[in-house]
Amino acid sequence: MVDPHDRTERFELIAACEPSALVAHADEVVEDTTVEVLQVPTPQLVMQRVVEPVHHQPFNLGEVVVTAAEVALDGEQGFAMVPGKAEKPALSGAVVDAAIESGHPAAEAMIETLVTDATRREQTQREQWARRKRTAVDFDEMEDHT
Amino acid sequence: MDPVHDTRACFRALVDATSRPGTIQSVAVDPADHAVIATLVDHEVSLATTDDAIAGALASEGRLTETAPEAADIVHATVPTDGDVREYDRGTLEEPSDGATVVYRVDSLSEDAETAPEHWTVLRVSGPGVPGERTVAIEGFPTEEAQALADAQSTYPRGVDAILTTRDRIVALPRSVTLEVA
Amino acid sequence: MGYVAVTASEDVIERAEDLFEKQRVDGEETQISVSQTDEQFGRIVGQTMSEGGLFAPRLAALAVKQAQGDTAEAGFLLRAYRSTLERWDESVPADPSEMCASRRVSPAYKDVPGGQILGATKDYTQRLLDFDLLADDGADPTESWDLDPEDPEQLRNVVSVLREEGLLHDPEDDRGDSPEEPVDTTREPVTMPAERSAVLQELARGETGAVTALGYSSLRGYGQVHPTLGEVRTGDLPVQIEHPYTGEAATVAHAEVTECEAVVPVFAKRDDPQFAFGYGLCFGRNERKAIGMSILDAGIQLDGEEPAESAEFVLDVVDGIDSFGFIEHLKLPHYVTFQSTLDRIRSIRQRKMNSGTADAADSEIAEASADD
Amino acid sequence: MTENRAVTTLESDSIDDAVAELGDDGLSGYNFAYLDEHTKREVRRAILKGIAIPGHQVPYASRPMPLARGWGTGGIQASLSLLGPDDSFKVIDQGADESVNAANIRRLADRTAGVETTSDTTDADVIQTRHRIPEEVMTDDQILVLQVPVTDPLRKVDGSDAANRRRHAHKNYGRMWVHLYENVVEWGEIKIASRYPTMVAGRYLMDPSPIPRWDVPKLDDADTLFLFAAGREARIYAVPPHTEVEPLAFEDESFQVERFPDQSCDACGSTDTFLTEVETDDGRRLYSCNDTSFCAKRQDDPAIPKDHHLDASGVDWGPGTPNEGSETPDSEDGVAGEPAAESGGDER
Repeated sequence: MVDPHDRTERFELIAACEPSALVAHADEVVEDTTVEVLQVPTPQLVMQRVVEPVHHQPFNLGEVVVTAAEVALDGEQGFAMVPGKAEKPALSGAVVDAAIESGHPAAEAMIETLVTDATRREQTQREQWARRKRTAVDFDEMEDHT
Repeated sequence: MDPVHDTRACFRALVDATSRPGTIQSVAVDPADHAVIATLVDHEVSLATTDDAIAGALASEGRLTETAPEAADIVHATVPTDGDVREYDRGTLEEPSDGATVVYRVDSLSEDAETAPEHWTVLRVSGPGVPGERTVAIEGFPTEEAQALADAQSTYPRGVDAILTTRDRIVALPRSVTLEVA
Repeated sequence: MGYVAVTASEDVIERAEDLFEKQRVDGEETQISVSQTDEQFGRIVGQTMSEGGLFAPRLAALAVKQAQGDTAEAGFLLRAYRSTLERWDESVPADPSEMCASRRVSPAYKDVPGGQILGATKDYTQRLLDFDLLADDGADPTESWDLDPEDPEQLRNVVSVLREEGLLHDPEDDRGDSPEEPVDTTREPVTMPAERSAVLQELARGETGAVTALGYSSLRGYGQVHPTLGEVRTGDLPVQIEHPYTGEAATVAHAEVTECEAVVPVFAKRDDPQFAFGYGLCFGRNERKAIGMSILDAGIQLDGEEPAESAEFVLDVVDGIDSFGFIEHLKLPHYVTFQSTLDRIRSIRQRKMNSGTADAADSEIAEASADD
Repeated sequence: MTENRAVTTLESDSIDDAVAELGDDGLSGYNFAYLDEHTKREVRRAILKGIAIPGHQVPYASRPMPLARGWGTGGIQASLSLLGPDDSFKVIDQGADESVNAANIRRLADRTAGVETTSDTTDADVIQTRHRIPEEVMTDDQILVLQVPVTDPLRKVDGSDAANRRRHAHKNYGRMWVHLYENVVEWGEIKIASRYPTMVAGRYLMDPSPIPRWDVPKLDDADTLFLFAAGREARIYAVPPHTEVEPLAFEDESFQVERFPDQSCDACGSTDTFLTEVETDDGRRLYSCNDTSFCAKRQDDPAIPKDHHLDASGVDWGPGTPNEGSETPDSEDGVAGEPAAESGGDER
């Protein structure tokens, strides 16, 4: 099961979460709490490094666009990074990260959203995998047809 | 030092100095060696320096890769190298531009060799960028160091390139020129 | 022959740009949206990302829409945008077998561990135009499938199987744990001889047609590489960073990729014939590019005589932004250089005239002007 | 690497407003002169090493630009790393300020660096050019940035850069000499039109970019600095001021510039500038000055010399500059080490 209190896991849940849900939660917080922005949400690049299986040679595959942001809420820092050029979800994610860390009143609802979002994604993945397994084939079987 | 405009102005001074070896150019920042290093150094090149101020400033921006002088792309010589410049990286025949840039801090620079005090070193400079010959007088740059630098530049195109700095002024002695201690 | 200086101030070229935009918005149909482009033209969006060297699906869809479907132009738009972004950091090095596979076939091993999973492919169909699509938009044919959802498996890479059977020479220094720093061709100039990490990166951002054609040239007889493919795989590769607070590896995104290994028998060592391997990996669903990459990687390692086996030839011609840019630069005015060429030709022709061999002059002129 | 800790306290009470408050996103937030500081450092280091090793091609991490490769991306990276707010920038293509690509490059520099642009050679601090060196003499406080399609002169004789790098390393230019010799044997003269191979400071063979032979003598022992920048091939090289630049030629077959026998500019009457042929609508073929900004000055004052803006007298810039009034251009000077042969090809 996912654990939104674990900092790294929470980061992953926020990164994969439905952006509009993040923004909704962050709107609530920004309304009634002072939020300090430590890092303005800006699109940046992560160079994807891969270790290829043949000679274990690391190489740079290419860059991935992400948007990172960092805030502080009552002295508690929050950091988030989301895929693509997405300033609003990144800022919201940082606010959610800080809110949960600092036990903001809205934290419970945020955790609830992160968990249900994760469960939904897992279910989709399991269905996806089942559909793909339906195309697993034994080549002998193929030969009989042709 | 404004990271954009002062850096650019310092770069233009370096271009003029390197294009016209032996001429004195001014930079907008004192001390000039800090300006030159801040203009040229980031994590793509290695730096050798004993000056914690500049090292700290670069490190805070993730722009510092420190190595020993012999292996460094840029060497900050706050004092003469006592001939070590002969050992610095001169690049290879195929890629001479890998040769080091040595940023010297000296006491004074003057284009007027005649009136220079006795203990100053006077260099005669000739070659690309110099119509005929230029002389430059330097305090805080012993003749032995000048000779060592000339040796380090004697295997052209392999060699090091030197920038001499004092207060807010610089002189460039690229490897392409011929140096003679007057 | 009139070579008039093309005079155009800023507003003329702006009007030309507007005309190009008008082409896109002309027509009765409603505008195709970026989301539609992203969802329905996944292959062209994937190709644009791999050729631009930048994984950003929505931005790539925007580039495809803006470029009216021209992938070279779209890739170029992505690369120019990339230049305005700073780099956060390198990712945590990824092991491609960690990808959640959406498709995996192994031509080398019939009963490969984890099975042959066709996934979404049209490989085994007849390519017949579906005229129904003229009228309606089609529906999800898998809706009626009854599924028993199960956790996705991580599929072992065929290379590990071959390694167990001793058919893959174990890389002496298993660089898995202490990989020396790979070259980054976006930040360092590539000089020959190129390191393999530079070759792999440049192939990954190479133009699909060029990589395919060069790979095919080896199969077609201009090279010694006619591989058996270890496997071809598509899936979502986790993109991980080092979390700034916890320092642990944390997944920020998934990048759809296509991977391929080419297995090439090498009988170099008389007593111990073994396999040489080529590797291919690129963003997006692009199997012919991944396969082409693996053939070129193998060919370059074997360092044969053919063009497709020379790292310098391949890296010089495979970048789509370079090739499209320079071949189209010929459209730019060249009347100064042409005037200079006229001067040479007239001078040579005059010299020939003077030495009484006028007719020979014509043939030589063709050859002379070929130089510039 | 989180940037320096500029902390701003959010005023707005919604994420939408917050992002707007924190600054514009996307294109309007350009760096000064488009390039980020890291890229400028990379280009600047290469420029300085290029000046220190005249004629040597210095590799650098050329950055993709919003301009197609082969359309001046090297030139624009060099110009943008040089240009400051108080610099004046001139851009020409085929000698013309109004040419399409020059207009596009000026637009980029203007939009991202707010640089003042000019079409007057004598007024510009930095000039970016494709295929021409201006007719008016450039001074020691100007820099000419030349766009470069092919960086290596040896490419004419060997396609492999790896092999050519070794030749440059050991100053082994035999193959080029053989190529020139074969030219002379087959055609009676060297048939290279533009990109004429030149020896810089007696050490490096250099490709001066596709400038006509007319402009090559201007590189030798000049007051100004010449920077050659290739974007696609990611190399920068330089000819410092007062540096010897000698076109390769044989004793008996001297370096020939383009000639425009009995022709003069239809607009200003010049006979000492590089001309290009123009065909009028009614089929007449006539010649006109290629350097349009200087031609405009000559139209106002036909006798204006190329060094009018200098206090020095006597022009030492480029070939065949007659003393006032004389008709046929005299022999080209400024060609190092070559007896000023009778200008060839006149027997036409």
